[in-house]
Amino acid sequence: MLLSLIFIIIQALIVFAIVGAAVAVTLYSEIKVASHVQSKLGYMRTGWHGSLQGIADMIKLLLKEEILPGKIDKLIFLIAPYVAFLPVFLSFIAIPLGPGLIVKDLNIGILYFLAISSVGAIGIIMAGWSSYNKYSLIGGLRSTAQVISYEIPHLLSILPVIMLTGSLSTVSIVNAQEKVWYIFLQPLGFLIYFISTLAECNRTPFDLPEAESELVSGYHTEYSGMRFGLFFMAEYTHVIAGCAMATILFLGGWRGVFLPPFFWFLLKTSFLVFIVLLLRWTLPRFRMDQHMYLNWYILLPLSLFNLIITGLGILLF
Amino acid sequence: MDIELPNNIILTKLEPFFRWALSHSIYMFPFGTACCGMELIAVNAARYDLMRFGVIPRSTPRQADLMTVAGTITEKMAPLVKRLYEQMATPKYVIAIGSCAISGGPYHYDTYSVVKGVDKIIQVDVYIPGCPPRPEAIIHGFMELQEKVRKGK
Amino acid sequence: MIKTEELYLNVGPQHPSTHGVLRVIVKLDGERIVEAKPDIGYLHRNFEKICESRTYTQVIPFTDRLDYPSSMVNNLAYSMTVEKLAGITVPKRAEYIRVIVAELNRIASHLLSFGASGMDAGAFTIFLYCFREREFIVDLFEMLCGARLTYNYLRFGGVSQDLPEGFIEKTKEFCNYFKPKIDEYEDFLLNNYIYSQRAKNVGILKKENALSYGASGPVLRACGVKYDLRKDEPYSVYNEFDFDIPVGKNGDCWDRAKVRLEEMRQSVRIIEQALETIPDGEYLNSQVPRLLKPPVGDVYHHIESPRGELGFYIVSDGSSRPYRIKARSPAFSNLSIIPLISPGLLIADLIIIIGSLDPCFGEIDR
Amino acid sequence: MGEERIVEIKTEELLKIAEEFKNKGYTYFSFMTAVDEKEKFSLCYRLSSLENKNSITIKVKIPRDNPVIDSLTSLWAGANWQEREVYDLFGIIFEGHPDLRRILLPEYWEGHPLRKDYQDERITKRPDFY
Repeated sequence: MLLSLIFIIIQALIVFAIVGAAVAVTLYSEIKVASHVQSKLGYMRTGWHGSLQGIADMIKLLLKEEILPGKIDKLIFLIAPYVAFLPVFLSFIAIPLGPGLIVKDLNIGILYFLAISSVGAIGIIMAGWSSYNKYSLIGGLRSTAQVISYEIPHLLSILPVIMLTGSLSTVSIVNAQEKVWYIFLQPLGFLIYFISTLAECNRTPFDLPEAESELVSGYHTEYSGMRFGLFFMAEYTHVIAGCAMATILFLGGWRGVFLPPFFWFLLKTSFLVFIVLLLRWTLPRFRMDQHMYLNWYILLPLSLFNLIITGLGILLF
Repeated sequence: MDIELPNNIILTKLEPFFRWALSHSIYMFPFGTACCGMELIAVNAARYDLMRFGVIPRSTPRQADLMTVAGTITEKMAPLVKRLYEQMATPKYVIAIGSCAISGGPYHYDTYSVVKGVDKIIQVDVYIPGCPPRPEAIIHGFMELQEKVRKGK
Repeated sequence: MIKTEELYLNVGPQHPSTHGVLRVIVKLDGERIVEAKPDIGYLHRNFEKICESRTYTQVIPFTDRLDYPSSMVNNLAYSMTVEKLAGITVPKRAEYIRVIVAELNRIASHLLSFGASGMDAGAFTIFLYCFREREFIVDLFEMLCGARLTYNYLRFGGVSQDLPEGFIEKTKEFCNYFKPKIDEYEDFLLNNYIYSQRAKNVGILKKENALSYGASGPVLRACGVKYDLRKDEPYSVYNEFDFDIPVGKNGDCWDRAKVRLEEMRQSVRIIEQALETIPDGEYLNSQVPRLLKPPVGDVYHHIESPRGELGFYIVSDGSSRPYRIKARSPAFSNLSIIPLISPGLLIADLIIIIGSLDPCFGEIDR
Repeated sequence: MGEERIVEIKTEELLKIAEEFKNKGYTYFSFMTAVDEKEKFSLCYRLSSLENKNSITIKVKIPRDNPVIDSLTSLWAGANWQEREVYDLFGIIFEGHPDLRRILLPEYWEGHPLRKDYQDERITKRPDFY
């Protein structure tokens, strides 16, 4: 009993270390990608090409004062960043990084991932509500609308994959892609999944809850110090989790030749993350009504259509 | 010297780390009101690239370490400057960019609505003179601030 | 039925995309704007009062700081007004130099505004691209007078210094470099699907309203009114150049951005022609006295600044100091249409509208 | 170059004459301002006709001790902010203006700074060089 508890704790720490490192690298590459897109250099002075920047940022955020503004809903305000960060972090339990490199091969892995990663949005809504700031409130409400609507095509785009595999376990989905990656069978499904993941992570062109030019900083306007840092980390963790899941569902997970499986997984996920970062610095932002239109009028019918076609295909062949 | 020393040791050991971290990761709250605000944008843009020093613009004062007052502050604006400064989390720094923010500059004489220097309202750490100062001067000002952060006040 | 209440949102005076210190008090129903009230004056530096205690020459540096993205045009408007008042003639070469610098500055100002309209929609990169090109123009001005932003270059009866060596070649180089960039920006922002969805049919201004509000510049031309002082009341030597006046159709935010983009093309055309035909000769009328004492009277002169009709109304009492100077600020009139065009739109549209009106607060608040 | 005319009229006639001009095609309200002429305020309105490319300047003089004049907001919407500015800086009251508040200075300000006799302890006089 005690031994297994220690084992679980060690596992959690390893996952935390991997996720933390991944977030730090993503943060650093975000600035570097942005800077090079904008013909700048980005971080240069902290360590070699600014490689220690993440550490400097973290130390600073940890030791800075945390302000509790007046009139806030104190309890909700204090726990909101954790509610935003923890579920996204926990979703890594069901993600296999290689053969056998998984915390727990749940037989409802996909369902678990979908359920727990969308809990993070509740943290955003809590932050928006409790901040006693109108910008935060609007940001929180936008987030609510976004999560409710984009969850549907998100789920519907995964269903065909589950139908093809016949299992909800992430490991068996990867194993089922031995011959052909699902992106070739489900190109439309991949596209819908990718777009709705962007929306779920609040990334451009769907970064409406924090829309910097409209809502100052949206839901985290009133947060300072490490609590703001947690929101920041939550966003990037969500991006990584979303991209890792896309790799498993559509890009054949760790499968590949020559290189060890873990590297293939890393390579595919990094490529997807890179595209997400690149999109951020090239595209403008949607307006709220257009954002909703895109979901209900385009993505939802398309994903239903995709589902029906897949069902027919399975029936016929 | 006495028993309470260990507590102090931890503090003094952490402080250099914090100072190093802060000097390399200054989140800036760009408060540009007038002409100098343009040069502040130019410093952040491609050619001068202030981001090399780890300076990132944040749009809310809560998350900022540094407020750059670039431009003239009028009587109507003064209460807001003070309020924005108070909203920032400690440790906080202020850079006054341009002669308007330092002393009123060209609007010092014969004027009824211009505050003659932002240091009449809030505490300023680094002054960057010029009307407007060149981007090189602004970068120098930021490096002076980094030096100041590292040494402590 | 749920009882709902309108929400008052205070946008500014410190907000990432109010282009300075604009404050708009917005009454919201959900995210929809019921009423928008701009509140200005956060940069009121009493230019007009200061001028009353300065000599005519000492006012020139203050005009720099009125509309700081386009200082040269401000200098030009003020100098031309005083020249009209005192009856000073300007040598031909100086007129050409003035046109070149004014058009260069128009490009610089439009670049800023065009980039900022992209940034308001969330496309941050276009803004930095525009700034990269703006740096080239700033370099040219630095060659000319040593300053990057506030030039103080024009004098009554000419300009303070002749063109430096190599300026003409460098400007030609810039024109050749810049022309393909304009097409790139058009593809990057105006033809972008998301941006055109955001900006088309947003903030439509009707022609009658534009006239009645005294709107001018790209805001007026985007409504389809072909009114440009460079063509309609040609000042300086503009009648010697061949250029078009772009007009929009709908008067929405997309049209305003488009008009600004086209104007940059036309400005490049004017600069190229002026560089070809610039005559030799004096650059400053040496007859102008140090301490200018214009005759008693009043005069109004207006020119086309990047933001619209920029005019100076000067009353002289015969002494060396102006009795009263009034700057007719185009952005002031342009900004006053916000309460008219924003109700019924979303809060995100308001940001786009403010950006498309291109306010500059040095000039609005004076 | 367009034709420019200056018309000097009496205070009472302003609204009537302005309306006449508007009907004649002077639909563009360029600007309005005031000048403090010690005993009187002189107001100056500039209207333009974009079709005929000419403009007109209307000048009105109003007494200093009773600075009241009709507002033109009913004819040109652009007069709204311009009149507020003149009210703010000169203290001229526009009758019939829908929203006559200070526009540039804060609400609590006392006095009207562009009047020649405006006194303020904040003003530092510049040392004279000329």
